[in-house]
Amino acid sequence: MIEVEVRWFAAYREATGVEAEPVQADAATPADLFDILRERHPALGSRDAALVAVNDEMADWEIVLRNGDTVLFFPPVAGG
Amino acid sequence: MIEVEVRWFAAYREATGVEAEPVQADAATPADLFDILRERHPALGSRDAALVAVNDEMADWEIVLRNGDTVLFFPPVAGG
Amino acid sequence: MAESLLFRISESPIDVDSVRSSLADDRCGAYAQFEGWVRNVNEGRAVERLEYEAYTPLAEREGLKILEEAQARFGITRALCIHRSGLLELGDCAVIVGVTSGHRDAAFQGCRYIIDQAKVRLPIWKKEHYADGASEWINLRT
Amino acid sequence: MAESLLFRISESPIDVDSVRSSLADDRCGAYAQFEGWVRNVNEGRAVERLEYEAYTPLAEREGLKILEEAQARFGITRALCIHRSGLLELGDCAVIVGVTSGHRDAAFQGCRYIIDQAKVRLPIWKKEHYADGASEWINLRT
Repeated sequence: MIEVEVRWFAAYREATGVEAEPVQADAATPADLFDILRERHPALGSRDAALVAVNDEMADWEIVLRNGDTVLFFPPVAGG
Repeated sequence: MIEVEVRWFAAYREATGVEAEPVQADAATPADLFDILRERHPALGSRDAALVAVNDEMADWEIVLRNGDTVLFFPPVAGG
Repeated sequence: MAESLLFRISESPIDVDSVRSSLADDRCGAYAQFEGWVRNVNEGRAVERLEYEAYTPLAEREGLKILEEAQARFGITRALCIHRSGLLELGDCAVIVGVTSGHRDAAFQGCRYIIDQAKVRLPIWKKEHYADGASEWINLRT
Repeated sequence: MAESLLFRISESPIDVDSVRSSLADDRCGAYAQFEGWVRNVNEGRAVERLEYEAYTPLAEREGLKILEEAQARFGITRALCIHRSGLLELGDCAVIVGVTSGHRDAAFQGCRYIIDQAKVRLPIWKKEHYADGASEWINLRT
């Protein structure tokens, strides 16, 4: 079980209805964490093409999270 | 034998020392004409990459010249 | 030279003339500039205005990385990119890229690389507001 | 539209800002601009100023053809090209190309096509004046 701060941006903020939330979860990686939070916020949809940052650094979905991390979930960008 | 007006530009004007000259020559085409005039102005050099216009239209080196034509000889352009 | 590359998120209108003049450089024979403008239609829907949301700390850091990559790959001399955040009206400049180099090949390639990468890698999102009152986050990658 | 394409030889300095603003268009999401600047060195020689000689009637006619070709090939919306003639100092803008289109692919490709063709097809010649007092007509094609 870890404790992290989660921040949602753009379409994700509108899907979850919150800008930031403290989360306690049994999540080893950002990928785990997103999947767990999708149960709480079903409007999130899949994380295809989404990006994640940890403590203001772009991160891999499979890195190991630590207590106190801030996890930023970025919906897919416009691309055009 | 045809009578044409010849105009020289940029490096060609400096090589010939004239901007324009009336020419009587036994030349069927701009290519013929240039080769004949190179004898008069040896500093002209080859016409590789040079362009020619007749009566203000870009022209092929092998078109047939007519009396009264104005023939513009353009040295190679900078390209860069 | 650190000052030869600059990436910024701007909440206020982009001063296009100053972008170009800030890049003036006697060593450079070529300058390429790209701008993205807010257009009045997207995929058939009449657009009235746009909204960009950026996560500035990371966008500026990642944006600078893109400029550094362009310099390493193409040997450009200087590059500047400014991307808007906030509300934009039709015709507004949403993003500008300016690149200088000795010759034009590098300037074109560097400019293209920067805008292409910026569009897919930066935490910047676009919301379109339509003439019919609806609005939508735009996402071309899914 | 005839007014959507414009090619000019200019004996006076190019007003860069007005080039861009004259192309503003709500239908266009992309604007690409290229400029050739007078640089202080060419192939190792210190350049002090440049001189462009143009045969204007034909350069403007052939220049417009290039713009029409770019519009036909790439579907660009508007294009403008101005090339200087006369004496230019270091840093001066010798040529500018501005292109608008719906999306950036066409804008980049059209802009590149126009400058590449302009460099090889137009009756415009460049003479470099060097710091050592010498001068030379430049000709990269032979």
